Amino acid sequence: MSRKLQYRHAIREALDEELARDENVVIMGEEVAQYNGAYKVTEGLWEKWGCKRIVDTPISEAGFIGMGIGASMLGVRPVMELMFWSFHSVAFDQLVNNAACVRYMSGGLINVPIVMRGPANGGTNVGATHSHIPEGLFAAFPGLKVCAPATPSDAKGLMKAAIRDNDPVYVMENTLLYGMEGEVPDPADGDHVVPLGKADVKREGSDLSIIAHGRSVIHALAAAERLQEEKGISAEVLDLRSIRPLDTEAILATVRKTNNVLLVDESKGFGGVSAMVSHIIQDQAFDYLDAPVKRVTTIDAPALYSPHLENDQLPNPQRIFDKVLSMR
Amino acid sequence: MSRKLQYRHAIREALDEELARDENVVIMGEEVAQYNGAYKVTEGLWEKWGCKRIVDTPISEAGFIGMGIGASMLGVRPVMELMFWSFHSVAFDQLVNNAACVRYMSGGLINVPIVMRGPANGGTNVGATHSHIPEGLFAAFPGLKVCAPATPSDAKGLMKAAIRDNDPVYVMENTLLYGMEGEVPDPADGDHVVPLGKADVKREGSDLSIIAHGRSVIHALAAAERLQEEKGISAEVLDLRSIRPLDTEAILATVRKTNNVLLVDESKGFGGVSAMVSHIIQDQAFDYLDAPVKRVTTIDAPALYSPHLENDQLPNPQRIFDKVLSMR
Amino acid sequence: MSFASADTPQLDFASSPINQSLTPEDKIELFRKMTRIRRFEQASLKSFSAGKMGGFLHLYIGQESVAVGTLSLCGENDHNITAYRCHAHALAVGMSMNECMAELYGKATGCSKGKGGSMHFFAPDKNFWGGHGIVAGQTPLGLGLGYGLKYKGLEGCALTYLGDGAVNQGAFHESLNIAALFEIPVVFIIENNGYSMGTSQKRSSAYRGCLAQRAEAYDMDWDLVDGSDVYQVRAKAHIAMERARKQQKPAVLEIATYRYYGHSVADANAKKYRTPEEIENYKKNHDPIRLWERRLLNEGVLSEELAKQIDNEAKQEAAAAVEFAEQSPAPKAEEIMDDVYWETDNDTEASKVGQHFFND
Amino acid sequence: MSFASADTPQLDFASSPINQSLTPEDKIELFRKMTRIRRFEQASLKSFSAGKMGGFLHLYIGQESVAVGTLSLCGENDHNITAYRCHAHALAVGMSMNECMAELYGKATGCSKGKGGSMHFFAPDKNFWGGHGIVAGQTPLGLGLGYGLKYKGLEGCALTYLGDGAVNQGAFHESLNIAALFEIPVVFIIENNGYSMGTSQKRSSAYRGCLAQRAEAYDMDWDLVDGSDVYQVRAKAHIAMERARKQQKPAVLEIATYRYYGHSVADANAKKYRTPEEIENYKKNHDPIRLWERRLLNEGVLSEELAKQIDNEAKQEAAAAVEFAEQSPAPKAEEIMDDVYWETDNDTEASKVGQHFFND
Ligand SMILES: Cc1ncc(C[n+]2csc(CCOP(=O)(O)OP(=O)(O)O)c2C)c(N)n1
Ligand SMILES: Cc1ncc(C[n+]2csc(CCOP(=O)(O)OP(=O)(O)O)c2C)c(N)n1
Ligand SMILES: [Mg+2]
Ligand SMILES: [Mg+2]
Repeated sequence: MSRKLQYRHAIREALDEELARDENVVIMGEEVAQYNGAYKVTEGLWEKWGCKRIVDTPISEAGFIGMGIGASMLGVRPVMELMFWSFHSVAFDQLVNNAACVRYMSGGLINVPIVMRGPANGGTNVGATHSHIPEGLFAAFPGLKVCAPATPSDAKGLMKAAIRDNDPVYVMENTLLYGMEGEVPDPADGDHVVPLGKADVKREGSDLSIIAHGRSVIHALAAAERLQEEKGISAEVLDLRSIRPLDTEAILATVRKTNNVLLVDESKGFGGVSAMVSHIIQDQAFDYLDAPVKRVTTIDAPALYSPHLENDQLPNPQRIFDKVLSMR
Repeated sequence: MSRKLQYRHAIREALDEELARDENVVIMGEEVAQYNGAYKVTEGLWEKWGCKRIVDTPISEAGFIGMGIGASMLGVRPVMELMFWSFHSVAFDQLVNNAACVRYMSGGLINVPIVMRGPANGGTNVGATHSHIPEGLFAAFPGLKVCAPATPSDAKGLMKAAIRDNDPVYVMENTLLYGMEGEVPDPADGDHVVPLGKADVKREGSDLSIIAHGRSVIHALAAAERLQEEKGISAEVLDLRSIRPLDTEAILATVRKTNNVLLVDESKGFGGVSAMVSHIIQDQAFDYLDAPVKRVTTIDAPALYSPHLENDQLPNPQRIFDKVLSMR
Repeated sequence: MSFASADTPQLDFASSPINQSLTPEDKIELFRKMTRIRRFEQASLKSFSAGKMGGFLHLYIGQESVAVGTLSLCGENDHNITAYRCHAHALAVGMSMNECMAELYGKATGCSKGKGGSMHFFAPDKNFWGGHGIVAGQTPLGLGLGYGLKYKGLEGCALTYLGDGAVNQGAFHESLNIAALFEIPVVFIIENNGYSMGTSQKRSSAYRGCLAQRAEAYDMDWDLVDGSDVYQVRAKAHIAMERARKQQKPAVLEIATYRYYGHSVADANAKKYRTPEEIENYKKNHDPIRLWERRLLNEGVLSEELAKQIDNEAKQEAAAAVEFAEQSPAPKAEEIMDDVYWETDNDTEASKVGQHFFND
Repeated sequence: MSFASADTPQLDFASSPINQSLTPEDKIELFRKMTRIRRFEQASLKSFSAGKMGGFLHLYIGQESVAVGTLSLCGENDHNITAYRCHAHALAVGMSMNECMAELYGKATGCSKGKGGSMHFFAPDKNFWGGHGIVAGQTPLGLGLGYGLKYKGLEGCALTYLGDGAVNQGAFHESLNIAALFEIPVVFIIENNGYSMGTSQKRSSAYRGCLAQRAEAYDMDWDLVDGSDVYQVRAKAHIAMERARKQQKPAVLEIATYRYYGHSVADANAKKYRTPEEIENYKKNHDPIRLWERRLLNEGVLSEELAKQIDNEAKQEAAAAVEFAEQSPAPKAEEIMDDVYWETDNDTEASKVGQHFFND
């Protein structure tokens, strides 16, 4: 049995279940408790679990995230909310040195079972400082794990996997998906955990592979429908779900199947997850490629504000559709 | 006429000349003045130019780099030293939001003529926190420019271009190159400026192209010599010099010439400059490639300390040599 | 300087020299500025609610005396910078309602061509350096404006605004230390409206007497100001600004104020974390515009009619700005990559070397 | 709490209860620990000069009383964390000279298997959480250790060391505010050796009486300690630690101390930014080991012979550690990717899904 849940409620259910499962799980962040979360992901949890388990912090990302990391070294399992992932910029040292390197620098004596979560996306008219897309940035640091769920079901399952993981996992959510509904398995049917490192074919196809993660998956699916209907092009859509660990096998499998690849990535053009995936594909499936790996990325400028234009800057179904046609 | 100068002295000469050329140029950073710089790049400048032009700062990277950005908006042209580029982690917000986005967010009303410079490299046995390689990381932010000189001559020329540029330029130097000597044009023969965005063929070759930047260029040249001598393989070595703007033309030219590419990049395997260059090559020179673009990157773990092993983790002539042979 | 002085409310700052020097026109102008800000914010709220703009909208209503009072003291060489609650500062330095409203609408005629949005207004020609979205991220920039003034040998100061929640960001503390150590002419102004989003001051900050007192840690001057009294705001800010300009001494001012609306217009909890009584009390007894109006009426500077007229004009001006914004064209997709680099915008030699932009 | 009290040196802290409880053996053990640290550092300096190790070497010589005095107060539930000048803390908590020296040599037998190096020693089993290279980056972690203690309901505290230059990092201030606000049992210990690299305290920090006094900004307790007096270090640290353990109240202690060598062994300017007289004066009149030795001699607890013997043993132990390190194997290239992820190290189910490492 499954039910329809909003993406945000799926995450909340994951948090709630893990709070119940393990008394060391604690939720921390700005406005997560009494305010119920800036995006209502943690709504009701403070009332249910109280001040010890759900903790409001001052606007001190370096301080409270470092605090979470320190506590995790002692066995607490903090789930830290960044109100926006964009605010990583003021906590970067804690995120890429302390969380990522302490295990290594100690020769494996320490582990950091912490989750950092929050929305990481453009498209909400909040401008450059609030619209960073840091999946690729953090995945570049060995010691970290990164995932970016595109559906309510994956959001719940990956969140639970992240909390149970004994390494730092950075979960990149999406404010524009929070309200999206989708089927999520019923808890009565057992624990719904989606392992990190497992991609998901969200749509089968044979003419080309569109590989994406996060909200770009939704765009890719929309474009694929239109391609099928209007042009008879059969696009397979692979949702990476997890960026590190990365499901390289699934990537190669779809490439071998369709021999044509389009990557969709909300990152800017220089780098991003897609540049890495492109490199892997040409490296490991060179002979299977009929044509270069192409990408649709965010048009290369800081995120702009204007509601009239922001969607044009980002990957969207139209841009994907056009790009696919230009590849024929 | 040219003279032999150490890389560090070439940079110092650039700073000295620009201090003389423009009274708005000011050098700031930890220990840059009275201490003469942790790596002696700024040696003698404080004595010559005094406290107004050469400024010691507290250990407050977010504070003083933000200060430099603010001052640059008013027309001061600060050249900020990060004692290690690794310390970007505590100033990240200033580096990627304020420096990179203020022009955009103001619709072009403001510009930020600032240089951030310092060493960005592994290989000095200082461990994970001090050995980050952030060229690719910063090049991913539109609004920023990034370069990484490999020789004294380029170090001087790029530094002067960076200081004269009216956008923020991040110059990635290398502690292991500071003592390296090389020919640098004599100031008497005119201003030595190397424009950003221009790669340099450091060695002609015909069998394959090794594309690198920073100290990896030196390794690539060493490997190329050995490949020629021992195996009769003629490797062309292209030094990117500038990461953003990037000399895509020069990259494509060497690929079209040799049809085989090895990228050498001190970044870790996920991402880095090389993943991007790889993507560009397969995208724009797909039909010229005889084989996949290959890479030598830093073995994928946080930087380790041990002097016995650190060189093995990094790209080095041996690894490049072996990789080229494995590509035949 | 001593503890947050409980007696300040009793003092009459009308008599301080900087206020004595105000002409009746000046006083009316202060009233007009505050009124215009309030009417602008109300109009933007209406447009926001009608779905005409996106993102966030952080209203300044209730705090008008802070921006207007302090910025009224600025001369040619005084610069200023603030956070995302920036519309008031923009209007106070003389930006037009049109360019501001058009920016909220994301139009090409906006002050940032629609690229910045509500949190990112700028007018360097008016010494206003934004409008910044990252909490306290602007404080080192403000320090840098002061540094630039000193470097260039200009007698001026940099007003750097931040919120009561922003004081807990590390960048602010780094800035305080450098300001004091280097003797930078910067005045940090904490606009203390009691809350950072839904978190009261007490739940976000540990402190002794008040937040400004943290300046003592850096041996820096500070003062606490009643924001509902324009005279007091001006008198105390003037002292700090003069010390900055003349003696290159930084300071922290904490100005007690209040916002009537939620943190942003999207703040669904605005009436949960604060009691209705608290909000009502401020509106009734501490509203800076009403208090100033009453004051000027008492002084005989303002008449009821003139006040009404000014208010009507402000309303009309805001309505016209809405009209202007609605009629204005949206920015064009071809312009997305403008305004990224000075060099490419100006088509310089440097901009022609190498690939600056990366789009497949 | 009042101003940096000029009278503290005159007080005799031997009589404070925590010192009264020391047995003669305890006192000798303190002497032994400090001596061992000094001898270890001297031996490592020699090896460094002989080119046997790489990177940085930040010697603790001159500061021994700080680590030894404070860490001697730690019980089962007290944790500690420091910066890169970490060898003393490591030895003081009971790590062996062998594993420490081998780490400096980058050997597989090192405490971090040669992966951490001089700045990154760890012994979680001894409640020692490093060894951290980024200035003040460890301070939020220390706060988190205290948070963890409180969360788990354990009566203990987290000693969090930092330097006098580190106090100007934002992360430290964020930590102070949270510590006070959340009532976290953490004691921040500023090891004030007067310099951050070549920059004197006066050139890097603005402050009132002393650096610790910045705690007042957060309404937090603080104290100033003469680091050359082990009794005083213990007495004052004990008060702060008890307050943290029993009342969950954080504090800042500033311990005045001195380093005899340069910032690191590579510091070519060590004798330029400090006068030879200043260094000599400290060595002659304030050396914590010599003063403690004299004190114990006076108390009749120690004899000249025993002191000599302890010193000789420490020297031999250090020499043996050098021998051990030299004989130890280097880590292997195959192990570079070990210790990155707990899951892959433990070959768990999770580790088998997806590609964790990226090498062409
Ligand atoms: C670094 C960072 N963290 C969090 C936020 C989200 N945020 C925006 S405003 C705000 C509250 C700030 O409160 P305060 O400083 O009191 O200013 P006010 O909104 O009251 O003017 C928060 C948490 C942000 N923009 N930047
Ligand atoms: C964020 C950061 N900036 C700069 C450095 C380089 N650095 C290492 S130690 C140091 C001086 C620190 O002085 P202090 O805090 O007084 O400690 P001490 O060395 O005296 O023990 C500097 C500048 C660093 N490691 N991290
Ligand atoms: Mg506030
Ligand atoms: Mg020091």
